[in-house]
Amino acid sequence: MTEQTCPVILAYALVLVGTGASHRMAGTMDAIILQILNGLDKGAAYALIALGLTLIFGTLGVVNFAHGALFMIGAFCAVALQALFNASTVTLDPTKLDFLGNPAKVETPYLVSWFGPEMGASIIDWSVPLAILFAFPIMVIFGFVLERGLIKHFYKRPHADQILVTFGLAIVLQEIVKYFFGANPIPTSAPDVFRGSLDFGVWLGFEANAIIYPYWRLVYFAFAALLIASVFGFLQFTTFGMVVRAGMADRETVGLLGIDIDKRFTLIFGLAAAVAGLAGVMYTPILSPNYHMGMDFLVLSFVVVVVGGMGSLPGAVLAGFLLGILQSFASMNEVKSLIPGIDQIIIYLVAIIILLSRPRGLMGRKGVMEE
Amino acid sequence: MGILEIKNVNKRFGGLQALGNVNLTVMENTVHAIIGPNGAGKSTLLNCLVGKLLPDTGTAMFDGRSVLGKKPHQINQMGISRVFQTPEIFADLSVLENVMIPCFAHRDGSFKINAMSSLMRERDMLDKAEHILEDLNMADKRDMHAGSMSRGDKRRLELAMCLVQEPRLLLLDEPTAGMARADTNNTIDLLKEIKAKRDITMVIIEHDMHVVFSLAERITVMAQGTPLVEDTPDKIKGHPKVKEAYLGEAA
Amino acid sequence: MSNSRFTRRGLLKSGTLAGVGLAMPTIFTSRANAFTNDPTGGTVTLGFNVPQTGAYADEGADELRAFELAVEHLNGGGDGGMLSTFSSKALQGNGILGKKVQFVTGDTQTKSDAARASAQSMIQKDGAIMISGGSSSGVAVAVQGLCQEAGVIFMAGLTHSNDTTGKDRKANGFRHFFNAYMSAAALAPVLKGLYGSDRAAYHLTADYTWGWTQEESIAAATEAIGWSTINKVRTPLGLGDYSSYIAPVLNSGADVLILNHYGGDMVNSLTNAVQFGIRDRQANGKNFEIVVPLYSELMARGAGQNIKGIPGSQNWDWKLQDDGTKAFVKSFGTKFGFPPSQAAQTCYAQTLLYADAVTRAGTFNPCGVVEALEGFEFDGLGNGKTLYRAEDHQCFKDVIVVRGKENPENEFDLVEIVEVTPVGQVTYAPDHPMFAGGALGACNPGA
Amino acid sequence: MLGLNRKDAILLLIVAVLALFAPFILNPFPVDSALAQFNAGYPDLMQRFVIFGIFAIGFNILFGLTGYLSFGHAAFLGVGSYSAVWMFKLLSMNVLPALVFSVVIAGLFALVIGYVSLRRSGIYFSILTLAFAQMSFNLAYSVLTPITNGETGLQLALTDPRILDSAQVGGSLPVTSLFGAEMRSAMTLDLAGWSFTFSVGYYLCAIIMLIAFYLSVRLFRSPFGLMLRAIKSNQQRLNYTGLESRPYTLAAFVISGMYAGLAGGLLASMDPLAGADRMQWTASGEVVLMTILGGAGTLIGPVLGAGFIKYFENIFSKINESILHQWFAFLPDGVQDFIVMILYPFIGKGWSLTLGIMFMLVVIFLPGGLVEGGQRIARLFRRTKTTDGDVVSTKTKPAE
Repeated sequence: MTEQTCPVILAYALVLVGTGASHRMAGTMDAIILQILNGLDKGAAYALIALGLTLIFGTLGVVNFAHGALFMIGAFCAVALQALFNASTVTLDPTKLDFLGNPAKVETPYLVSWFGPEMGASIIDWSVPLAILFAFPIMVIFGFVLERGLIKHFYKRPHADQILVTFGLAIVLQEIVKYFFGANPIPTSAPDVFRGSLDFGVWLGFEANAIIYPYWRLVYFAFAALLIASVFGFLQFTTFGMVVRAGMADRETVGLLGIDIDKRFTLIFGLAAAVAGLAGVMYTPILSPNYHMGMDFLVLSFVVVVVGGMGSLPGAVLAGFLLGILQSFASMNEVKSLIPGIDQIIIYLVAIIILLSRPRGLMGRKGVMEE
Repeated sequence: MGILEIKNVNKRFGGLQALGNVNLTVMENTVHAIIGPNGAGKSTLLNCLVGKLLPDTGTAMFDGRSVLGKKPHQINQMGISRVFQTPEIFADLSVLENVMIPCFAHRDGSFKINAMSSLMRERDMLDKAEHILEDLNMADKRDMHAGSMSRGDKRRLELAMCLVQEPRLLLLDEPTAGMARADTNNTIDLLKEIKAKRDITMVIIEHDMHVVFSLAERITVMAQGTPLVEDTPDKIKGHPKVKEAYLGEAA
Repeated sequence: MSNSRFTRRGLLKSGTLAGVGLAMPTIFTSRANAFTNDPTGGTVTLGFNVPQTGAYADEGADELRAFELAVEHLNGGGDGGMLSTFSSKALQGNGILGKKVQFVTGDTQTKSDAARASAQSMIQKDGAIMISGGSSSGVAVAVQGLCQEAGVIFMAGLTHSNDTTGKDRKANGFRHFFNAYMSAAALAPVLKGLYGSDRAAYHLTADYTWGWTQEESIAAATEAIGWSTINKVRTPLGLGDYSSYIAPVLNSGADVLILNHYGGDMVNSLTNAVQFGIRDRQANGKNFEIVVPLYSELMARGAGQNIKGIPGSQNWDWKLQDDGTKAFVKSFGTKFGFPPSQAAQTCYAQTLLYADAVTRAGTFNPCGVVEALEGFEFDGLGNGKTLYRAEDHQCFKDVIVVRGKENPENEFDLVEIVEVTPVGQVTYAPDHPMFAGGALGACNPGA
Repeated sequence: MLGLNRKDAILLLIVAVLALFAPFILNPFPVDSALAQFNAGYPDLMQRFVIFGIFAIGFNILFGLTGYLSFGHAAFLGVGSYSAVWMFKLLSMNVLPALVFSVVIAGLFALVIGYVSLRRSGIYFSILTLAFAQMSFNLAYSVLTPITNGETGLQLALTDPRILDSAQVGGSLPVTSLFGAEMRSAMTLDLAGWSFTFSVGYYLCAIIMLIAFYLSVRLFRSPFGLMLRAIKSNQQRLNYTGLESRPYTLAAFVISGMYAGLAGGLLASMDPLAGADRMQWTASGEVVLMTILGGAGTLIGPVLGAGFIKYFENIFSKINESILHQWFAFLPDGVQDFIVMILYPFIGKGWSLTLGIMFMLVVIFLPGGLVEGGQRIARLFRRTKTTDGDVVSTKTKPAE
């Protein structure tokens, strides 16, 4: 039964693509390429979130409902940095009036007064990429504190208790963010260099406007690929990574070998938090951050992890891309007109099909989180 | 005619011949031990008998009915009970509840919704469960949390759970594995006592020769997936093939 | 607070009580109230039901500020705000009918269920005689239905769907805010002026009832000015990333993208669309344009620079220059430090309108209030001359067409007013097909 | 009594007394006192307490006994509500056929979803149920609008056929009733400064909850309940004991789905509106939280958890800044402002922050949920050796 899965998924994808093709032959190829691009981009986001989640699942055995909140905190690191860069001196300009008829306040960012208008403005302009440097240490430390202060006490507790405590934590984190930043989405734009889009189609011989893709999304994809590769590299080529992988395979044995698992678990949690946080930072120009974005991603990230298979890092990445691409195809008009509402449920439908045809997801191992 | 007749059973795992042409007959009301070095196929054979594995070819008849292709619960309902290497009990439940579950399974079959009857009204079942606990000297532990008992007691409880169903065939998978000598002896005594009190057939898979020779009436020696010899304990002791199987590898 | 606090549809049948196992002691008082929550003490309680959690929490917070301000003004506090510009002079600043106004607040969570629970608690526990607020049409319709059943007045907050005063209209419910049809009717001529009459539109629509009525309205209005409709695509709710819906737009043969989204959905879809460079490119030899039929200040703030130059419609804007608006902006701005949103204005106006209707009717009885509001013409609440139409309890007033400002002077200066479309252009017949299928029914005083 | 042992009978009696006297118990403060804000004894909230209690009791039959964590139970609640409202629209405003119909439909729905989902266990099962529920929610919100009325939720209309209730009331919508007793009707009892409301709807819900609770106690103490607990403990042993676990888990799943359907039907009977939000994953998550918070696997825990969460949602969310100022009006201005400033983030729109903190505190300090808290208090008072309340998992005696 299990061997049938890949063909099943492929066939499903082909049906989706095929329905598109049969409807409108002309312009289908570019639409497909466009949706593959979209799918890769979506998939990159899903994979990044799922990667950290499955790392925590696989090594620590903790069902972390606060993982989406970590993603959100990362995004708000970018917001906070942007606010920090925009910290201003306020002067009153009597020539202008504000809406109440009082002299208008003129705000000059410190950066502008320190570095001059051009340099200052371009630093502010680059706040999102710069936020990576800012967010990384914050997220790692945040992860450490969280693991030491809370999560470590829950390794031996039932999954239900883990769900309750991490869900409570997620609520608390998002409410704190809401208290300081409000509920409204906050615009955070990519640097000016990356505004606008690239006309891919022209390169491939299509007419103009056929396949365009925003620069920032290409940057995001490259960034995600790099981050995924570094996590894999880290786990593959360092002693630390070796122990972690061994721990994912058989926690008890590794514990018996006299290796201090505790410290490594803390580090793993910090790493997972950092991956989620960086994913959040880079996602802000695509999705204006708001305090509940973590919850919005929570369900999806669990679906991705489980479809990929519990405790499998490559599985999570594969599932992320697979679901991203299928979701993109399902939102094509040609497909939607054939199966109304398919784009609403495609993720869940695919999850059901995969879980029924492969008992442990795409690449899951037997016995992990099955009881 | 034996109560259990295994004929020409073969099982391959990829390139490995786990069972090769196994023929084995277990006579009713005997204690039949299967011994052999690691990888001899003892556990594979057992797993075929309880429905966990399906052999590639061959037949296995229990009391004239085939057990192959049936699910574990169906095989149990036919009258075959199994004891695991590490005692498998319901660790979260009390000792009495542990024993009542097989009672109900024995009475009601594999599935029945009796959601509105009360456990404490099930007098027959309670009596039966308490009786078997007394029988195995566990009456004082009936309200204990099963998971918190010693390993020896867990083994005893597991046996109680099997025996309360009055099985005709009891399969024991290394019942003394990992036990201290004293516990092992207790278990041997217990099994002897059980055998003495009732008509039951036992098939024991065992490493420990002390256990085997204390209990078994017939012994089958397996090596590399095939039975080499079958005979009484006395004859087996000096059999050259057995020596070869055990010592040859060592030498 | 009053001690009469609950709907009593006649006396209980004694059989039911016996079934519950209680005898009826004489201590049960049977106060003969004419209507639900008749305020008997020196105070009257209003219920303000706004989203306090979820995506619209900030909008809800702004509504709450406006309610607070309105109550302050009704009780004679502050500078009186629009009380001084309101054409009806019935309100004296001494509460309502001499009773001091109190209010209770609740959280709709922008979910029909939670909103109804919250409204129920205001009616049953706090004795609220009027419920107002809300930031979505689903909630408005659900709470309006509840108020009709319970016998209190519902003064809708921000709700833009045609259904609220269309197929789901209720006798006890009133809407001051404009609706999708009005948005479309006001926008179409402006769009024609901006982009000409030879345009092809591509709709992305939030896949729920408000989105559908918005899409239906704007498509009909743009087709009436000669535009063609290339495609109408429904997008799932709460989708963060709209890329797969936006990517095909450029090459679809359309040259205008109409985003029938609101709130966070709109912020994301617009941000995505701008990111895809839609507005930098050309189609059919024309510049590609984006239209957002329903604008709000908070959405504009969330979308940041992406709204520059994008047209849409509003119920009201703080930059209007009439006396009512000026008075309101001044008292709101002085108290809170920033200008009010259109959600705040509609909630403030609704509270005043309710209080005024009670005062003119001389009773809190919902049926009296309904009578006083039906066909009521007024001015001075920021929207110019306005009519509360009797047939569907919808306000008819001018609609503001705006577009995102290119060079905002401050963080509140996000949109510029393009045109104030006179009320005549946005008026429709009560039985217009887009509003058909509903009936007000009779007013319900609850007793 | 009623086929229960003494301890269970006492528990049932306590629950019955609490439920029947809830209008008094939940309104401890006089109407005009500052603390009246904390009164929860108004019909709508009391109804919610018991209805979500039913939902959680049902969920606990699946999760507490078999350990299968369904993350899609809200789908059955939603289906129950839609079924009930459709009965009101098509047949009659009598709640009885509506409740029966909602239980049956939810049961069928659960049978289908359970049959598929129970092919997997552990987290894979959870995700399967989640996927089914989210699909139902998304479709109900959009494509299925003709059946569900989408975002707004399914409502009654004046034009509904209602075959059995031929006599239509003029301009207003008919009211749900049980053979003439209207769900909305209520009596108020004024005693000195207190005011207590007794509503027909609440008592119907309370009685149904008591029946549901009684049935769940019976189920917990039955051989069937024992088998379900055995599944949670050791499925392998169960299979080798001659029992098939799948039919048992499926039966538990369907029963708990029917409980959810009943709760959904009751929600619609009290307030005839069925919104799609009821099926969202957050609603499924809520019942999981209720059960764990109260104490999974215990009889009374889920009901406590349901009450706890609904109390925060409805009472804390309504405390606003001006109420805080009223409370602390006796303090000097500066101190008053300071205290209000400290408390403000935790009330009103911050109610979910408080709830989140409570979740964490409970799970950190009371690993067995609220029930364990109750036991600890009881132990303090009794100062005797532990008797384990009604925690079934450890030392329950099936016989006396």
